[in-house]
Amino acid sequence: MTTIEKAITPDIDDSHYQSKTLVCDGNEAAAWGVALARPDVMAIYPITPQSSLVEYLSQFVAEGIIDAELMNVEGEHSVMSALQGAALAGARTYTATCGPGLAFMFEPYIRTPGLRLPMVASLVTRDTLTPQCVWGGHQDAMLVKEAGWIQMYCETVQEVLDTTTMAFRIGEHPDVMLPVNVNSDGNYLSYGATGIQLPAAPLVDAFMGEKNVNWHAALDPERPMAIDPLTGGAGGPGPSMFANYRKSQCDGMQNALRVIEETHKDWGDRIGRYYSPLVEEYRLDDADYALVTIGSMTGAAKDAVDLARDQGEAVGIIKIKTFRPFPVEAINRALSKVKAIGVVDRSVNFGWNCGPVYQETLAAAQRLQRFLPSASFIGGLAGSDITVEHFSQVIEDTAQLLKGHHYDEPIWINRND
Amino acid sequence: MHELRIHGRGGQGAVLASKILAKALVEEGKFVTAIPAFGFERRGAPVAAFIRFDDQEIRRVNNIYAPNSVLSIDSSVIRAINVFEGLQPGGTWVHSTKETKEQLTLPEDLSTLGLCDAVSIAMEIFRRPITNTIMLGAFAKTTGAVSLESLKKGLETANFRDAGLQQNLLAMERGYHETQVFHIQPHLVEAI
Amino acid sequence: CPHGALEYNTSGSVYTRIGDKEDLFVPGLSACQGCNSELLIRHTLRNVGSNVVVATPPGCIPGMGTVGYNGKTGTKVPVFHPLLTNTASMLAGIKKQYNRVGRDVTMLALAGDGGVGDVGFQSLSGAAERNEQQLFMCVDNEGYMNTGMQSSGSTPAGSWTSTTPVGKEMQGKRTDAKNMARIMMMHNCEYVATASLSFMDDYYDKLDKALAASKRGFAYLHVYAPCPTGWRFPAAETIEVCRKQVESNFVTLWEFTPDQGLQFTRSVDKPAPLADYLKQIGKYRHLNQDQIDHLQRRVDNQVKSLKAFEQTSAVS
Amino acid sequence: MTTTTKTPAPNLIPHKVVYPEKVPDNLCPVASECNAMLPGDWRAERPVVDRDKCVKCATCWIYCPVQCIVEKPAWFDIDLDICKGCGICAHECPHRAITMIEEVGR
Repeated sequence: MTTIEKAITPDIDDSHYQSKTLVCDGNEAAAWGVALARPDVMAIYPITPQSSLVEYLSQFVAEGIIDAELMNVEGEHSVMSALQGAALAGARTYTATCGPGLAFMFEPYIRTPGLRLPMVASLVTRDTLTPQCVWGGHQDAMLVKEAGWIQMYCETVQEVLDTTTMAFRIGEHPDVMLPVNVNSDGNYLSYGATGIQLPAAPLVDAFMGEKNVNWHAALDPERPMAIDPLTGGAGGPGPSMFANYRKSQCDGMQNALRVIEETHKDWGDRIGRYYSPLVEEYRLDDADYALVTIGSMTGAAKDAVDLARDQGEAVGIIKIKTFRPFPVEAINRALSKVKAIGVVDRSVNFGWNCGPVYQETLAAAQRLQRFLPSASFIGGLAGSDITVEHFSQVIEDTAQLLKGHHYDEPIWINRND
Repeated sequence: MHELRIHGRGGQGAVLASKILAKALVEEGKFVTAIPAFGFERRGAPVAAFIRFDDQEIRRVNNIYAPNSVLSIDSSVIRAINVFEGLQPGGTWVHSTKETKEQLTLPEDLSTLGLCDAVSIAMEIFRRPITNTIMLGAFAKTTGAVSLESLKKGLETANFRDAGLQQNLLAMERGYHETQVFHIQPHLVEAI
Repeated sequence: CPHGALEYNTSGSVYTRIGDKEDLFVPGLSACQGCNSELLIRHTLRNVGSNVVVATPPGCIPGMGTVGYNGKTGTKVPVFHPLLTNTASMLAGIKKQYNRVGRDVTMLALAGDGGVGDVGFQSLSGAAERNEQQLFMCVDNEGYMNTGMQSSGSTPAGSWTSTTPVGKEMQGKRTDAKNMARIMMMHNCEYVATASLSFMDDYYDKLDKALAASKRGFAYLHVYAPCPTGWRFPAAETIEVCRKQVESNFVTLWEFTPDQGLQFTRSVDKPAPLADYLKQIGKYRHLNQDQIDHLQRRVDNQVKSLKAFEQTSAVS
Repeated sequence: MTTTTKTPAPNLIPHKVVYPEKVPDNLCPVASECNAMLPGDWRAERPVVDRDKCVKCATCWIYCPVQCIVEKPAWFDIDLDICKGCGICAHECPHRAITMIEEVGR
């Protein structure tokens, strides 16, 4: 058994330790982000548009760039199950999935947060069936927003890399101990290539610090314990125990807001790239109204806002990066600056006939105790594009709110394309 | 900002070509985004890739609907789809073909045309009609938007086996030198 | 012959061998009276020892409190309550990490037939295909006995269960059980064997081999576990029912390795009539002659088929 | 930001996890304390061993699902705090040394 010897002298390409410019797409960027975090165990199963991500991971393992156990298992369900096992044995773990794969993974997926297992899973977002489709959209990620995973949406390929690495530290923070989804838009980010900076590995090693996976729950003969005994019921200690576990999980989620901010700050200080960790405000301070965006659509929205500003429109952008936990305070700080909002979703909320980001934003705004005129826009489903021209129309429609216009229904962006 | 659309057929390496071009442009200090049009990328089916480049940061992550130039790395793809769709007046077309300028139907407001018999070059070098790197050379020659040197560097970091790299470097060079450029009318729109 | 001299000697030798080893479950597990599964897991873990991670997917085994309840455990070794669907892949993940850090820890699954052959099958098949190093034990009580005796893929034709009841239009389960041990043999695992606790020497022998095999790759043990509660027979008769299963060839005892092929560990010649076995069990009480003949035919065919495998492997 | 220093991956070195003495009891459902429940009160009938007939063949021990058979100098006895009264021992004893009798009173 050579595992130990191999581990002490890792056979890793020196170039991996240097900062360099790469031209790559979001899936390769995610794989580099994983490489920098030095996972122990990765389990994978391919699914469009995530497939090239796990191909990159496999290639990195083949080339020795990543020294991790790679498990090519027979489906997403086993992906998440194997990772839970590995994490309970102390491993730093990673996978990526989306759409139907995420749906198939769901049963073990919803267990990871309750076990308080830090773990990172990229969601290369994909619209859900049916209609049958293989293209991007946020519906898959939105369907699991109540599963207890932290969710961060990336805007750029560079942000995919940086956020993927940061996600490990966020999840492993002792006050958090939760799994993290790093969401990148299928097609546009997954396959969109651009020039990015790969940070130097030693800087990232210093940033990552000690691995912190399973001090609370271990399947280790040196520390025998039962993990996940039946808990609950209506009598005895059950009800209070169950409630306390649940509350602690919610507390971890709330702690994550602080930890996400601290982690982004530290990343910026060490690596040199700063991001708005929760909510980004763009040209908002003197804005009358704002668009609320999420994910890669934001770039086109910024271009459209600049054009509108040139026309004298006082419009800005509130971009949500962290969607779970929902950054209520940060959102409300931004919302308090404007008189109306147009929220653009890349998915739908079936129950409320609007976008889920719209619904969440309004729920937060309710705490402002003032009426906020608003409109829900739905676009970019199943790989469709939300262009600068689309956003110019969104801006125009949102501006109508200031004139007293009211929208009873969501506005469908690509419906007449 | 310059917007380029590449047309080809599945299996010909149109998407790889867009990545090589992106690497070359980044090498020259440009900001670039390259997005493949997505559909069913089966061997033989018409495929497209979009590239934007600029001296300033590019924020939009969108497909391209009104390109400044069009590069068709396959001669027959013009029969399958309208490669000129949305092409800006005064735009550029770089095309892989044995035909002459006169034999082709050109859009009225086309400004620059580059023609390269890429298949013949490919058959000599690869013994197979692989034209993507040849046509990148043709694009560089026609537009001057990227240098041959940078393209070669972009090629070197792409994932080719050793022999493939040398062949492709030669192919790119020949594509560059064996492209005929026609300036049909003065530029109506200045492309960056 | 349940009371022969052979039996006498055998039980003594097992006790001599294993009697001093610690029972690694707490005394108070809430299995039914006469539970064959409780007997099985106590013997098993005693022999496996404490350097182990145990996974018990939903079913009677965690249901009897092995993973505990409201903060108290029923097992003295690391134990996890995985999903019904993912036991094999979850253990595979644990093993990968222990291999990575250079620790030799045994992975043991104690799963019911539903977690093995029904919803658990995909992860099991995948783990077997990848030859993951683990000992996967199927405790086959022919249905979902923990949740009220519903039918599973392992329930034999004709059986009464709560989802294959007996009435005017249906007389118990309409389709045959699948033979999971055979299916696992076709995965070419490091070791596959069937066992019955009425033949304890045979079981311990196979458990030892399976444990050794699990250090190299995937080992699968299929143990038949008659359930007095769900099958409707007196708790005191559990072992007798086990014995009759084997004596009638309803259950055959064999083992398989890729090199040796299939070998019977107890002769399948001159079996007792199946009807004698069926008579003893409440869930078969309603069977008509056609159903009994069908089951007898199936038993005979299974034996024929297994013998064919035995001969094939002997040739190769 | 370029550096050529090669540093070994911190978590590739075989690690021994240092577990904390105490874990918050509300973090995740785990249990390391054994359940002290004894099922002796489940019985309707109790086994009684005839010491003269017992030859210590261990058949009862082998087949007792709750493993409540205890070895005495000259016979095997039953731990009645644990015995659920299933009767397997009496049914299987080759020497008919165990009989089941009704539990009466406390």
